[in-house]
Amino acid sequence: MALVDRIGAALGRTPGGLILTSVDALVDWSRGQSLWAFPMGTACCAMELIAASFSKFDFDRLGTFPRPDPRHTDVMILAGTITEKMKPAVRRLYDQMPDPKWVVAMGNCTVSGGIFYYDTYSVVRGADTFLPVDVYIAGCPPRPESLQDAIVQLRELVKEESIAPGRRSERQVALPRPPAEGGDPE
Amino acid sequence: MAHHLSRLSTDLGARISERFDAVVIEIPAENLLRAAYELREIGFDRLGMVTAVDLGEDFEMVYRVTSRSLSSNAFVKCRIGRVDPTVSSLCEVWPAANWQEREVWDLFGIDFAGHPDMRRILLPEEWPGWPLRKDYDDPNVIRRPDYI
Amino acid sequence: MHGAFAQGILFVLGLATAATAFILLVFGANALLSPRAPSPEKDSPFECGMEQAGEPWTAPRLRFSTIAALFVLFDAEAVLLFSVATGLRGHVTALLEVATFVAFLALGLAYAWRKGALEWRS
Amino acid sequence: MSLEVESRTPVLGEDGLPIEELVVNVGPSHPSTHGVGRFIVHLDGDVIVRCDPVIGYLHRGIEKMAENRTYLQIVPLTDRLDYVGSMYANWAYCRTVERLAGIRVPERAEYLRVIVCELQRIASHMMGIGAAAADTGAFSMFLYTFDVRERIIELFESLCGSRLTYNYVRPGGVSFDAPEGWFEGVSAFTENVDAQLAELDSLFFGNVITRGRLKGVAVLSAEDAVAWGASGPVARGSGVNWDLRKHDPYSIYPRMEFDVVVGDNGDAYDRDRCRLFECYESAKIIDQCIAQMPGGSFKAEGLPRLIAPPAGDAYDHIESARGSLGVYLVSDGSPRPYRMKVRSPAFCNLALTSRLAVGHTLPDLVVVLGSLDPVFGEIDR
Repeated sequence: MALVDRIGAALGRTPGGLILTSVDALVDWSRGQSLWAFPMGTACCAMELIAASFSKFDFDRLGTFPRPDPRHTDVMILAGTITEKMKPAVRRLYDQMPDPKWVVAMGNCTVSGGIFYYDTYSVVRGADTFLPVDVYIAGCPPRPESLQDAIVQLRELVKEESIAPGRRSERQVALPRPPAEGGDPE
Repeated sequence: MAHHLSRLSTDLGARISERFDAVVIEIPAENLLRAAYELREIGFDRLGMVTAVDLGEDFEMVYRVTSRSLSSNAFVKCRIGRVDPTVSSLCEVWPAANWQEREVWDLFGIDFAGHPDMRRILLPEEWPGWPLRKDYDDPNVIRRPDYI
Repeated sequence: MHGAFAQGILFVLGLATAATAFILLVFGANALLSPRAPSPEKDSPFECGMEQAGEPWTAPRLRFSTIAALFVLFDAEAVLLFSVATGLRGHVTALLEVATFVAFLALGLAYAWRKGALEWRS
Repeated sequence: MSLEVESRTPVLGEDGLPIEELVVNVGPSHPSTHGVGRFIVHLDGDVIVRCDPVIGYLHRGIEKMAENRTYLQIVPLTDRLDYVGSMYANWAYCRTVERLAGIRVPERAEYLRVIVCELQRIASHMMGIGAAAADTGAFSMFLYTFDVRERIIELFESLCGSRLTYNYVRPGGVSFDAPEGWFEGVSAFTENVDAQLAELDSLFFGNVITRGRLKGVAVLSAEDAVAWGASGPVARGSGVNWDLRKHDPYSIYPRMEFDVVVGDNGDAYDRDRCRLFECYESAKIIDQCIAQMPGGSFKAEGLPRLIAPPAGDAYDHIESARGSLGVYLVSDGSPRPYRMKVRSPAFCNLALTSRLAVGHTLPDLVVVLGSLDPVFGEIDR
């Protein structure tokens, strides 16, 4: 039990949870404003992810800074087709990211296998078969604006995190999570 | 161009046919290596493509070679049986064949005798079966419904 | 003299405490408010998504240590030259002393150069 | 899933002491591999003793998928092959289908195809040079080159509606005619592209650090380039004067005057610089195309909805930004190809890394990869 969990639990017991919600609001606001992205770029969506982070669409104004190192990042942006050979690497990189972490599935290939759904023997049909995905972006490849809109939507999810353990909003419960065997250490 | 190749057909048993864009040379598989050396002498110094086609009862190896000096292209085709298919590797003639032969081994299962580093190149090492063969069945491949 | 001296000390102490306080505040908040979910996969070394291909515990090459020793040597020389430059400004004899000091070290550098200690690759 | 490292036979160094090799994995998720390539590097100190590339992390089996799709349905698949320059794979595939089915393409379509592909060459080279520059630390150069690339993507977007996967070149012609005002946009672009390219040239290639980092690294001799099947700027960088547009002319390139950019000493500096100078030539070609643009239809008439070419095989290739991109099709008379093989230039160029990287330090491996400009959609297919 980390120190923060005990503090969260203690704050939770205060009458009306006023202090906990205000601390949560501050913590979630600061996390939401600086979601550093781990660009898991494999295919064409990586080109759009690069275009989104450069001067014309400028991801940095949303506080999203692409860092190619899982240790420094909060959001893993899966950009591009995931093949069977790449799946263990993506899973390991997700595990190596520090908590709290989120996953954005960018492009049809990561959402459901997309154009490579039929007749392929080596494509993973959807990243949520082995990763807990939070935001799905449709498009092949999606426009940089829709990618940036995904980060703005992700802030709503970030706002629902709480430092007190065990508080999960119904929206987070409703999200599809991978089956237990490849399960997220919830 | 044709007289260059005439020697090929006489002693190597090659059937040469001319198409409007390239010369097609059909070679029995055992003479492939000597034919390759012969072609390089003639001037075909670039190996463009190495691939295989699964014709059902046997495989057809297709090589495409280009000659910059003669500015002409040639297809070299040879048939190999379906059971334990092996063909001699052309790595020592054209090093460009190295990776492309590894890819044909990876997707078709055709072994190349004399290849310096015969490993799978695209699929994971322990991948069952050879995907590009016509009789490759994989449980998690979902066939596309035939609208047309 | 007394006032200026005390003011200087106060300034330095104030700066030191402010710096450490800021660092403690930032790292303390982080330690307090960040969730902990340690797992064996999380602690595994990052090698671009793959398992480690070979153990990192190998003997480093000799040339790294020679270059490091030479660097420390000439760095120390530079430090000494700073004090000489500020203290003995304007005296001719100082110039001679510094010149002999630098000459000895230059001799050392020439020897290392001739012996090939600076060659990075054989 | 780790590649088993062979037993440790001690390699004796030059001073007789056994060298313990440090094996480093420059893996699939690494900014400098320009995609999902993995390079297992054996290091002696920081000098690379052995480097063997492992690819296949983006192998989607497009050639297997093509066997269950009609000829028109394969065109969107070819967009995802070389996703930095998807017009090329479209065009190479369509040329092969036209050769197989004997379709005649109207003049206007050929001109539109050449304009679009030369624009795509500039955009693809901008990505190649920018990524190579970012790897050697010149990140601002990547921003400058992306500025040029974004202008071209805007032109493509107004032409065929998509930013990256255009699906524009179809068997028998192109899918849309150029909207009015588009040609003015293109010629406005080519007017000031020369000034921008000169600025990029002085910003990156004139920089003394770049010269220090790139010159003399990974020298590729002309014989090796031809023997290993390298093509495009990688081969031309070492003096191989072979450009399909000039030496195996197709489409309307014989009517264009442009010269082939050939480097002389085949190091990473020359390869990257050849890419930049090719953009000047492409701009010239585009201007000539717009000047000679004929009227007429942009698509062959009387094309059956379902192309079913006679049984047989055909191979055709074009000069893409990475080299000679070829497509080999075998048809058995049905509306679906029997076999499709894509001859990928980046695949053959990448095979050179194991030879070029040996002897250099680990930071130079990044320069070698940048100069070979791999795109893994086309390498892994």
